[in-house]
Amino acid sequence: MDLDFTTQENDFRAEARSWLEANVPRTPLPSGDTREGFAAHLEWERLLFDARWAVVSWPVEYGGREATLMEWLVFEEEYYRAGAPNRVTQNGIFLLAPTIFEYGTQDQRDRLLPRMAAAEDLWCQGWSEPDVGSDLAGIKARATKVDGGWLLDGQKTWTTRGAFSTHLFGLFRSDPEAERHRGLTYFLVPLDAEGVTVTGVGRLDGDEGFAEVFFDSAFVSDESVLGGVGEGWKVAMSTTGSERGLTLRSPGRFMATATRLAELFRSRAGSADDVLRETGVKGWMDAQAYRLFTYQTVSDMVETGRPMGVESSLNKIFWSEMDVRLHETALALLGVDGELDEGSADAVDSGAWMKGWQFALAGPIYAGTNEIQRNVVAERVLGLPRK
Amino acid sequence: MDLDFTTQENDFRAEARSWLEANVPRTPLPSGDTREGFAAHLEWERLLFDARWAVVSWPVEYGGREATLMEWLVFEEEYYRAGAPNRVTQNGIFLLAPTIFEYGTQDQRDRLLPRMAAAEDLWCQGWSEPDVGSDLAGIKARATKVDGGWLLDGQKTWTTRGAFSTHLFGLFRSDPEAERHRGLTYFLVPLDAEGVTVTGVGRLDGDEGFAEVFFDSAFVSDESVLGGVGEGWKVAMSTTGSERGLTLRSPGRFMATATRLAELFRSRAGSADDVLRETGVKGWMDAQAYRLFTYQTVSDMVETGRPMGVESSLNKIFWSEMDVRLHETALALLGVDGELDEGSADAVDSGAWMKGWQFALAGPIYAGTNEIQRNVVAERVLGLPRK
Amino acid sequence: MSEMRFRFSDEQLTFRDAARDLLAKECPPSVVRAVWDGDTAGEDAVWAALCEMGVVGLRASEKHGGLALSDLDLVLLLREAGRVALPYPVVETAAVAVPLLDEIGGSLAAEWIPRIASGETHVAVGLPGERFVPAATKADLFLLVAGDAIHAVPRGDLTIRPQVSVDRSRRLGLVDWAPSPATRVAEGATATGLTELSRLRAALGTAAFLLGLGRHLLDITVGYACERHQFGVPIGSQQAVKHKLADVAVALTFAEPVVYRAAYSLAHGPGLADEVVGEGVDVHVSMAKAMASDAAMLAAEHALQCHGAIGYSYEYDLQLWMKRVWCLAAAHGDARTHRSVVERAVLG
Amino acid sequence: MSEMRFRFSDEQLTFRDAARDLLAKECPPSVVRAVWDGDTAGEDAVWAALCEMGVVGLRASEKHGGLALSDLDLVLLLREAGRVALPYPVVETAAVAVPLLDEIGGSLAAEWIPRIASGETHVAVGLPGERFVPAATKADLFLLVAGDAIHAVPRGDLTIRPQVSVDRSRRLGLVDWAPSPATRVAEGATATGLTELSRLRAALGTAAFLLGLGRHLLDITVGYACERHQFGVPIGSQQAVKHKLADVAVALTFAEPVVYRAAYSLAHGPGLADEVVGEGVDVHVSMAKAMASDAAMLAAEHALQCHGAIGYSYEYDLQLWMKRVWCLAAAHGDARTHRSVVERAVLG
Repeated sequence: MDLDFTTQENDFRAEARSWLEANVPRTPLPSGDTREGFAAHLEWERLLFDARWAVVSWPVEYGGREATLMEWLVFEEEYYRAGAPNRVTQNGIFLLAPTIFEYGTQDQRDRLLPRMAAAEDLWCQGWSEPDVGSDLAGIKARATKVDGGWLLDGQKTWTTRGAFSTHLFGLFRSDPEAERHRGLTYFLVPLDAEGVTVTGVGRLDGDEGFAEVFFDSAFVSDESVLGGVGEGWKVAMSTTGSERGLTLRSPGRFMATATRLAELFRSRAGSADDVLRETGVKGWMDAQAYRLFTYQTVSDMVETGRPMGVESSLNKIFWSEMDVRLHETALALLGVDGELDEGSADAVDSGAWMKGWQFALAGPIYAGTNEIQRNVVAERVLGLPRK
Repeated sequence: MDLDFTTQENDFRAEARSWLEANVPRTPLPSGDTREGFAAHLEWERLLFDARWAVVSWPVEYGGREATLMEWLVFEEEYYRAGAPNRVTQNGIFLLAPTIFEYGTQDQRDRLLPRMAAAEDLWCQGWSEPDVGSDLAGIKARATKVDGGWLLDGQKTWTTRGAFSTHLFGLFRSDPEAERHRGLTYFLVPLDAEGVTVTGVGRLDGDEGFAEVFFDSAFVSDESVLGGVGEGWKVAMSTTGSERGLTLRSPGRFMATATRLAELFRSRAGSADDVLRETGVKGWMDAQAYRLFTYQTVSDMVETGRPMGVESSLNKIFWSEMDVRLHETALALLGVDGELDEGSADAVDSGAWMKGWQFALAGPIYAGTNEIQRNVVAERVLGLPRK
Repeated sequence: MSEMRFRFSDEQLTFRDAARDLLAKECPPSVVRAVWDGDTAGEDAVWAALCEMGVVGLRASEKHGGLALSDLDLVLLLREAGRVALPYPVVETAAVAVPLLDEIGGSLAAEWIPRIASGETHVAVGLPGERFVPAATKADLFLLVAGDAIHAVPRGDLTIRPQVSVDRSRRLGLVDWAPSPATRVAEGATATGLTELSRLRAALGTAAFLLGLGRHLLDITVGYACERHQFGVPIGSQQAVKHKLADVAVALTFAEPVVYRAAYSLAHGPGLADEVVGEGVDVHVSMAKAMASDAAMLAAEHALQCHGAIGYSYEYDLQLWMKRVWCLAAAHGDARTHRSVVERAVLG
Repeated sequence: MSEMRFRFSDEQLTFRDAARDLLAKECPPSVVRAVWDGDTAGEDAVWAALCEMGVVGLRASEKHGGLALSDLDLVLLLREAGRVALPYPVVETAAVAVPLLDEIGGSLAAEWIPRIASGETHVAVGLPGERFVPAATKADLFLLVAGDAIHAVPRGDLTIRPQVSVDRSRRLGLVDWAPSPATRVAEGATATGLTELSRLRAALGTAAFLLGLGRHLLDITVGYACERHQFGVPIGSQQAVKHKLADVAVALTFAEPVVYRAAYSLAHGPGLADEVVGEGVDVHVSMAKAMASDAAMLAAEHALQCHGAIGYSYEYDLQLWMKRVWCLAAAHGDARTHRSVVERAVLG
């Protein structure tokens, strides 16, 4: 065990920090889940890409730096510490890209990844459907084989930032005879294809963050299939693994939240009783524990070569509930000031805690509710019987 | 609404208080779940009976005072406030007696109730069996009809204070063809009958509080059937209703615990931080809420005449978890002194909190685990689907 | 009746049922949502109906056209207002401002109470510790506390800086004003006593409103869990959903009598003699607000969790109740603050 | 290796596996239960085997016959001792007394360490804040703190008032003794520093032991839930049981790296530079003890709940682990006490 970063890692951190200090916008961008905010975020994404910070762990030819996993964690810590904008490209970069690296053809990689890194193609995910929710095996949207490609029909819902994206990835039922998780195929769909309609839906915090996507005999080419016809379930599981695992929720994000919470405590020392302080320190300790767990896991992956497994469900439960508690504590500390929203004249930190609280509340719900994750932990980590 | 007690209620309280002050043993009796302690408790029970405080709500001819439900609550408050001994007769008086009042023949009532009130007959319950637990419908112990009576075979387990009791009440399968909750009969069994063997089993706190009872062609008369052959399920449900409902866990008990906890806080003011004080006051508030809820429920029963219904499951969840938290808080306040048990030279309050904690831990488990109670609340109070 | 009795009278229950029917009819979610969007026509209609029913003037004495009823008579009605998430600040108006004006009396009461109770005009209240005044833009008269005096300030004598609450129907404002002898309507010990009483009434009324919000959240979540299917079965057949909702039912069920007892204490003084600790009305009210806030917050958290993604959508009505819970759990003292009142009384 | 590395070495993992095998063989529940009944033959045999393996003298320098290894090398072994609920106070002996004697040095260390590390004699430790000394009746030498001095007191120079812990294997004693120049072995700043270090080691070692206790409680409860049937299905197929055990798995999984990092900090100083707040070793140890105590308490609570009545029986082994958790969660600073250390460092 050697918990001191190497010179190389420290140099990497220093370079990232200095670039971020010079380039992160001084005033926070408007929410990336509104139409105006999204445009501002795209500018930021392209700035990141030009400086080769958009996809640090990717090969150089796709715009990356071939950073190690440890370096990626370091970068994320610096990114969130600097208060840099949320990544509106995250569905592509963190969810779809690992799947393309694993299942894509060389042509798909060369064609799709550089445009994704440069924020030219903007990807949203199409998992949920009306009456399907977290039960991916119940998917009803259909793909029908035609000459040279497929016709897509059906509806996807709760598609994050779908209204601002250019492409969608998701599962369609390519074999109408097959049931549940058989007969599904993973498609990569341009949203400007004929027969595709995207409708924005409001989110808890009022932003148009969701979309419904309708497919009415929309034609896509054979090259739109990722990982083989009928292999959709297997391919998708690798993507949802990413979503629930390490990649989407790096500890840097929660460390930054915990640090801001500690600052809030220091700045409002008079209004924090000991009970609230204990809640605050619990949240801070949890963020630390999450960081330590992540470094431990990554060390193990590096040394043994084994990928992140089913224990990512433990991860998801922990970070999502911690994030809720961190924000809840901040709001309790703000007292009657807590209910003020973005744009309110007297809101503390421009209402960021209330905004973040509403965002955090989605954590235990999305990417498989925490109830489902607890079943997964019980059955697949602990070995309890399914039914 | 009139939350002031009437003159009659206040007089009743004063009489109870003055008798208890004069008669409650100055030093706590040894645990009633040990052989020596049980004998000491029997003496107390007979003292109570002679002063007509053993069964205050019963008819005068059975040893009671025909007290109202409100007066019974008042008596219980005074009983626990006085620090009077736990009732080793409670299984009979609080669980079996209501069933005998409802389903017994006049002969059974006249024969059994006075002896029960006087602690001459000591009743234990025979619900659980090996591999049955809370699932009463899975009972396997058998009753076979013979001339003039029945032969009992099988095993009952987790029988509280069974080793010190004289009689057992419980369900036996009288129709071997019937399944689940059909074909069960409720029997009243003298433990000195030939073919009955009782074996003591140790409990968490070391006391011999449990017993296993074995039946090997034990003969009981036809008069031992309570409420009709094959009617056992219906009859038993009325008893378990009592156990889970108002009667066994009167608010006086928890008010007394909460008050002792508040005194512990006052006496150890230096070692209680604000976090612990908040936990303590939550417990105290819960005990108050339980008292208020009970008075509200009883007022409703008195005015409308309707019996306590399925909401008794709400009750059971609330008091059992509150009782655990009250004791947990006391132990936290005691710090490194908390682990000292009864009989330890330097134990605070003779180790009563550690003893009480272990007793409290049984609350969420016995009489239908709280998981089952939550299902009952969800399905029968809220109307959620069974499966 | 020769027994202690913890039960509302038939008159009180009848009044509650009438208010429930009226609110169910006049205040559907569309009315609440309209207020979010700045359209108060529906709200004005509900308010007029409540005024006509006597709810708003319930606490005023008869000489001011009120029903001369008590906090105990009002508590069930406020719970009903919570069930429909009434967007109007009914607690501050009917439970706080009206009795306060009545107790101050004189020409102030004679002039304003009938107009407030009839819905002709609106009143707002600014108590110590509450930085923002709900529905500030709507009010014609402001009852404000400065030091040890209470002031009645007309709309024209102050400026309002509007604030955006996460619950848009709150329409909060920060009030900027200067106390003057002309606006002072009570001072010294009288004012201090009335201010304390107003704080207790605001906390209790909010607790009752929170019970209603929580109960509605439980009801709609049970409904959703029965209808919504996943993996081929209603999600309400899952044990995790059942247990979450059972916990909400437990929390609300045991908070309710605590709120009603506090209302009794305010109206008639502490009953249930022979309590172990001699607590006063303030302790009873603090217990009520603490337990109601916690129960409603639990109801909101579990409602969202059981609804999943649809509960997270702006178009779905769940958020109207949930966000109100977030705001009111903090308003007029949050659970921690009120528990500390009880703590000082009980633990020393 | 050109990367930061949060992973035990192969040597450390091999040592752990060897200790696990030895303990599984030598310390079944019957040995623990025997100690409850006053029969220590089994305990003595396990202890001798651990001494032979080098676990007890692991922290001693080579000149005293030790392995000269660090707290980081010991931490996994203490976790293994927790898994079998080893009845001997291994933390106080191997993690606290041995390095303390080694650091005091001189004839005290030369005389006692080899005898302790070989199991020939026994040592007990009394740190400030710990009223009772575990296995006091077994010890020949007592290391005790009085004021700013550390004393080494032979058995003959003190009296012991035995106490009954809910965990009978604790064999607690209240030690009555009088400090004298003859017993003083360190004083002033040296003693204060060593006392503080001993407290950190005791807290960390107990945290590691608690992780083992908690993991075993989880394991046996999973086993029970798979085997035990109710209503025709294994109780482990119920969602309520699944979620309780998943919560325990989460709590233990995230407490583990916190404990290991604290061990690293004690052995090598705080690593993982660029932390937001510059915390020291004391904060790391306090985080470890707080999180391990909470996780183990949760494991005990849910284990009992999932077992139902059988877990409540004296004859069933669950209680041996559960009661140890109750005691050790409070020993050497409970979760609240340790969180307040972190709180002062982080929140100011």
